[in-house]
Amino acid sequence: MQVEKQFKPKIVAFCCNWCSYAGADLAGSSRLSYPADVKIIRVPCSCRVNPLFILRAFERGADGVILCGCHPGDCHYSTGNYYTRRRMTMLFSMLDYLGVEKGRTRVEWVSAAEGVKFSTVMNNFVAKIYELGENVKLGDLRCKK
Amino acid sequence: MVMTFSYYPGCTLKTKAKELDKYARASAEALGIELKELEAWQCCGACYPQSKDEIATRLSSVRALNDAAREGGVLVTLCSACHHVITRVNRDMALKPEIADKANRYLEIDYHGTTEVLHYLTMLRDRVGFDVIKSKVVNPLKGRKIGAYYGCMLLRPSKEMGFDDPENPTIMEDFIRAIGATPVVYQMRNECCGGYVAMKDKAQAKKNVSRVLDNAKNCGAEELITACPLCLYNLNENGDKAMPVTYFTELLAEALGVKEA
Amino acid sequence: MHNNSDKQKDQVFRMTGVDTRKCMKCGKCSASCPSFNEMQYRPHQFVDMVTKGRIEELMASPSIYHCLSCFACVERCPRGVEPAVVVEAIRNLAERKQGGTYFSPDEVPELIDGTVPQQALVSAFRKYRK
Amino acid sequence: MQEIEKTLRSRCAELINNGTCDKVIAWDRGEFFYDNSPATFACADCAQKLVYDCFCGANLSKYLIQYAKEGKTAVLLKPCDTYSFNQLLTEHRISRENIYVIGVGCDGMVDIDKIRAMGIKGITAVKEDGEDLVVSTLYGEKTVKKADCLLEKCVSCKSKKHYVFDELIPEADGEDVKENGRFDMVEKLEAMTAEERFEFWQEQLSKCIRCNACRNACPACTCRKCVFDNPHSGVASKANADSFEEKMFHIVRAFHVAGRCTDCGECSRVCPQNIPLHLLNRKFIKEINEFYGEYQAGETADQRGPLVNYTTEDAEPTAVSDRGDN
Amino acid sequence: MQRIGVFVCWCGSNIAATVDVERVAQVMKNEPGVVFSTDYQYMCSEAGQAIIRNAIAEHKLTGIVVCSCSPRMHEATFRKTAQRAGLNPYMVEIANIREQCSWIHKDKEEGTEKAIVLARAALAKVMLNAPLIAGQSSVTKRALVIGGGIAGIQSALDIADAGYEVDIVEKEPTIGGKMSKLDKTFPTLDCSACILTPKMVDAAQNEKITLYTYSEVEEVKGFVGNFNVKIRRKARYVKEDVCTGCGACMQKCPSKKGLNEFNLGLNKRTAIYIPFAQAIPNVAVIDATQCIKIKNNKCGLCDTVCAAKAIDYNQQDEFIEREYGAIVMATGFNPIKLDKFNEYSYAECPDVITSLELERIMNAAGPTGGKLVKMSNGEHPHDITFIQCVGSRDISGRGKCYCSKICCMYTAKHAMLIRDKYPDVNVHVFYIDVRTPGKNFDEFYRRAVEEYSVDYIKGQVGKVYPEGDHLVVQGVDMLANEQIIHKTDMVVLATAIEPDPTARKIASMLTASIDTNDFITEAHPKLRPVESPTAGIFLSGVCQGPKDIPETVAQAGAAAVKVLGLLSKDKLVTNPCVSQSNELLCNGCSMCQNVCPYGAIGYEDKLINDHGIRETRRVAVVNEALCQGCGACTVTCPSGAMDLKGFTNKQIMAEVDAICK
Repeated sequence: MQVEKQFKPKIVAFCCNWCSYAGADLAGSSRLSYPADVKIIRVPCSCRVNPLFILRAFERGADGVILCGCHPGDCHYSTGNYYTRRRMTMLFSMLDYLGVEKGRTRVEWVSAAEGVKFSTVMNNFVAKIYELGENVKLGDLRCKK
Repeated sequence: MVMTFSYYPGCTLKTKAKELDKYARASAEALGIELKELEAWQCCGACYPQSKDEIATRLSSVRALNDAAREGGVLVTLCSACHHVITRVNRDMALKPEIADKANRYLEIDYHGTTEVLHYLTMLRDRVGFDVIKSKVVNPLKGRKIGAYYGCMLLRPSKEMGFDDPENPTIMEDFIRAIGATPVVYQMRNECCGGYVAMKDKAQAKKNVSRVLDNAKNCGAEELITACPLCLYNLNENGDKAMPVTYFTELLAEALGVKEA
Repeated sequence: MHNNSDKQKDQVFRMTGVDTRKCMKCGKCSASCPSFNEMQYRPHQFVDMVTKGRIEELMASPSIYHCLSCFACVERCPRGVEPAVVVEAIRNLAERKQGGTYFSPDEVPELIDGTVPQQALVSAFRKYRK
Repeated sequence: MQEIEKTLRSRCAELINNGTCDKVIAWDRGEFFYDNSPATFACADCAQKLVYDCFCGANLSKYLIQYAKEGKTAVLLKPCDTYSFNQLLTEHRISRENIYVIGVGCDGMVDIDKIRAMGIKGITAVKEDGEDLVVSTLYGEKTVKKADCLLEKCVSCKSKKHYVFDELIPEADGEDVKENGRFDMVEKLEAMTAEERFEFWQEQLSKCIRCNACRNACPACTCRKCVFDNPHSGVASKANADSFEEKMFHIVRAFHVAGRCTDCGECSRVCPQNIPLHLLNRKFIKEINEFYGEYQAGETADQRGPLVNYTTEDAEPTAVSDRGDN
Repeated sequence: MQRIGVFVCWCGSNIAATVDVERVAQVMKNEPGVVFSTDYQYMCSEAGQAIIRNAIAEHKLTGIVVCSCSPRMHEATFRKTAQRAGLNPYMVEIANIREQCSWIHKDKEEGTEKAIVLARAALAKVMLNAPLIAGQSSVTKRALVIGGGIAGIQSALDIADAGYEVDIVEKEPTIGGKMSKLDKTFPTLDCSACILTPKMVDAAQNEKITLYTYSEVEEVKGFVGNFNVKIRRKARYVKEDVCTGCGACMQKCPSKKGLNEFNLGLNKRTAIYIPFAQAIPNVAVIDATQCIKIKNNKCGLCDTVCAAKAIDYNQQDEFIEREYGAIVMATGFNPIKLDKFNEYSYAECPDVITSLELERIMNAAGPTGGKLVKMSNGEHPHDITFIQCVGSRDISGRGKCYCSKICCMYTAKHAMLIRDKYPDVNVHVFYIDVRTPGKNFDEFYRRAVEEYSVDYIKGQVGKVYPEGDHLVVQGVDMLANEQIIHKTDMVVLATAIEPDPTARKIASMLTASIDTNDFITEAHPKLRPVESPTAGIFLSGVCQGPKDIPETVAQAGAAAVKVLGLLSKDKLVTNPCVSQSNELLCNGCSMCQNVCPYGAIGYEDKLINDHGIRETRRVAVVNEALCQGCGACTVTCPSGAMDLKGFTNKQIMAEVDAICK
């Protein structure tokens, strides 16, 4: 007897090395749990994240992608996350314009001191992805009729 | 070459301040300027409504501005109050969509503050040139010590009026020099004479007026000029009447030799 | 009562667009005011009372008719608070209430002296009654 | 326009003769009367062959990158093309001193497909006649309104003013077109539900055959090597191997030109599948205008694009995600 | 082909309790590219590191993945381990299976699954790693200080004391800056000249310090450790090394109409002049706009009387170029212009003065010989009114939004000094708030009130105007709720201060960022307050923000220490994870240059051989010494010509792919 496989989302979290990755470490050392579906990729700065990476993740079957960086004004590289902010605003707007669920992408500013916030953010984001279910749209924009 | 501008005289200039208007027209003609009175204008409202939700009180100015926009885009004003109201309403139409939208919808027009509002004095300075005026003076008012009374309306708020330095204006002094007289700079020339309470609260008005007049006198002024009918009325009515106060256009006409024309 | 004062505060803000909390209480408005001595509440007090929601008191005060709208305070305020605009908003609130008229046509004849410019009457009507 | 064409021919010949330039980039007659194509004219006599009529939609500025490297080149630019020219200057892709810009007047270019769509068959020639077009066909002449046959990019023309030029033919320049309604369709899409939008784009993008015409015509897509052609980029793809790829291609392309796209409309004009690709770019332009202030790429040659700029008070990405769901 | 080793750490029970470490090691052993995989209780221990070292040698590993705690904890440790075993330290990747896995997940199955995915991602990345070598750059052992006020002098002295060469560039003919104009300093009331001039002399006599006065920075090239600076030495028309400073020329010069800059234009000076008696260098300078000889080729008296023959009317600006390892910005401040504050009648009334002008009037070497008089008629004033916050805390667009910080204290000082010297003079101060944080500051202000009976009035002034011989101040007393019309003899405006206008120009040359008020931005407002985000640029004094003398001196010393820390290094080790530009792909569009916060990207016209096509192209070149590796440029570049070493596009996408598999 085959049990229907339960939906386990694939979620990629890009975290900047100086704030958010450290925030994730703090969440870890404070034992603040969040679902194992989240896998973190460390980048030097949120501005290193090319929209291409996010699309790539969706292309390869990710159900959600979240990008975390230092709070605006606190960037280790002073201005990196300001560019991130504009780029991601544009990318999200485009995805929405194409009719893709908005909730699948998110940007959050998490400082190195915000372990609690990191955990909360991840819990919320994963809950949202469960709500949205499997990502079919991005893989399915081409008409297969 | 004759310069032509739309002209907004305002109601007071048709009644109690006829001299202001009459001499302005005569002088303009002498200077080769055609002032084309807007065909159908109404009272500007005389005081600018500062609250953003006062729309109706702005409409007559909008109408005048819109008419001027279709007639060459420059509107010359003369009375300080009209200039103040029309300039600021014009700015509202350009910069405050919440006001512009309502006004436009009500009047069924599409006006967005494109008209240039020019005070007669600014016109003299920037379009004619005080040096040109000087060259056209036939009857220089030599030896007359004249204080300019600016009042509030032309100068403030300077960010909106953009008329002159609000604390140390010079345009009227330059004008006085151009017509051959001696300007007397006194500190109260930009302080309020209390015109708005000239009727209801004479005591307050009198206090304000004497502050202006005393200062002008102490600084050596023998007469004052103004562009504002309300100031003129108030300075005369609530002052000691020792200091003659006239409209600047009257002196201009006198200097240009067209006063009696 | 508290709710009402909050509502009035909002109303004043909507009318003026002025955030009175920007005031740093330097008093430059009152230092510049030509009607200071005539006013029960001085310009700086106006600003402070609006911040605190004491608008009823201001509406009831004759001070709202003593402001000359000369904009000296607006011009000189280092914080962009525009006290004259605030005063006018409160005057508007008072006048918009029934019976809020400060200046009535019946008063006109006795004030007219033959030289009064139209402008004085028009502005008095515009400014002091609804 | 025939007048202009004549003036252009003689003026270009003159410019070559007097040494102002050694060649002119202009339009040449294509295979059909309606597909005038970019070409270089390197002698005074050849210049007599250049064409300027209502089928000169092609934006010539991009060709300067390749063809104006050496010598002095003259180029004919319509008002809308001048934005692209400035943008290329901004990006140091061309050098101003090597190029002589002749701004040519334009009152809209014609889309042959729109004439055909009116049911007119066997078209042999199209001539302008004031506001009308006289269409000669195998079956006689027909007259249609020119305004009904304009290219999409001309329907929503944003300016008739040249933003850069050395001389203008004719001498009088036009003005910006204030109410051009170019965001109307974007707004319409925005007003749809996400499902409807998805369906719209699914249908449109499914038509893509990855011919790369959009990329090749785009004056902003000027990379020496496109990431999609570069085997080392990790995203190379020559054809659409899986369902996601054409979408990725178009999103990434729109993103790469965001803040640089002048909205010249070439992408949609050249698309053989008639995909309204300009709607992707216009979406970015509209969002940039709304979030970061009005910005027109190529208005001048020294602008700092909105995506390589910031203010500390910029909107958060949540400004997009918190928008109400349609 | 890569040969990768995987090392899974138990971290005691920290990891092993929720992650089946053995299974992780087992699964990873079967991954392509992996030739060795094992687990151990404490990988970071010496024994654990030995396992890694041995495996590297034994299995000829080309790269390793360590599944352990956060890389922020032990990445450096394992890199060193790899290096000791002869492996390039950048061939190490960490899978964080403690903070991101075992510590936050309860379910062992789930934890193990995730640990495997993280290990696979790290593996995917390390497969694409390339050995990186940290770059080195040399350090020129010389510092440049821009600005010769107290901040610049102090920084230079401290640097020179440590034995390093340092040059000061000062745009005025003398060093000393604003402090040299002051009379007394708060809160101790010691004489400014008495404490400053010895420092000026020290600076002049220190053989490690070179002074370039009457000079400006013209151009800056290079980067940390290797700045190349072009300095313009403006023509003095007096040979600096010949002039003895005897002053004979000033006695004879017939052109006496130049405004005396040192006295803020309160009096006149001759065309040839020495700014003040203690000027350093004590050398004359000719004001070419006033000199009759230079203007009309007549006169020449100074040349005639100069025994040293130092005058040279034909002198031209000279340029010198020097190399520096570090640069200190000490460009200082100026009081703002008061042309937007005409309500105070500053322009019209000579008796309305700024506080800095009052310093000159009070100064024994000033225009009045230190006698407090009305500038209009030389009479003794009986009543003086101070107005504070003139242009400070002003968001109307006329002034500055910030508090200028020093005005409250110097106004208290002025009030007190006047009351002390002239007890007959009444002193009033209009204030908004009196801000006196600082050692002995509030006590000082209270003394002005309590001992010297200075009349402090809470409120501002609306208008100042002349009336007869007097001034009238119209202000408000907010506590009494009264409008005040006050007759006074002098009005002193505590004028806001702003960064010197040269700061903006120099900051852009140095690619140092400045804030909206033109103050230079710190690298970190709390933790790196004397450094600019641009490496090798340090901040001293008011160019960073308003501050008083002790704070300025403290910051100047701190900046000097930072400079010394840099200059004491023989080589600078640079982070190898920096951007690099692929010249074949680069379009030369400059977009990356726009987003680089460090000015690390330049453009060069280079001869490129692109598959046989040889042409000169404009291409981006990354200065590895300046690049900090943020990656902003990589995303901006549409062609993918910019990539970040250690975090390449392909590496990150490989991680993405591994996670999404």
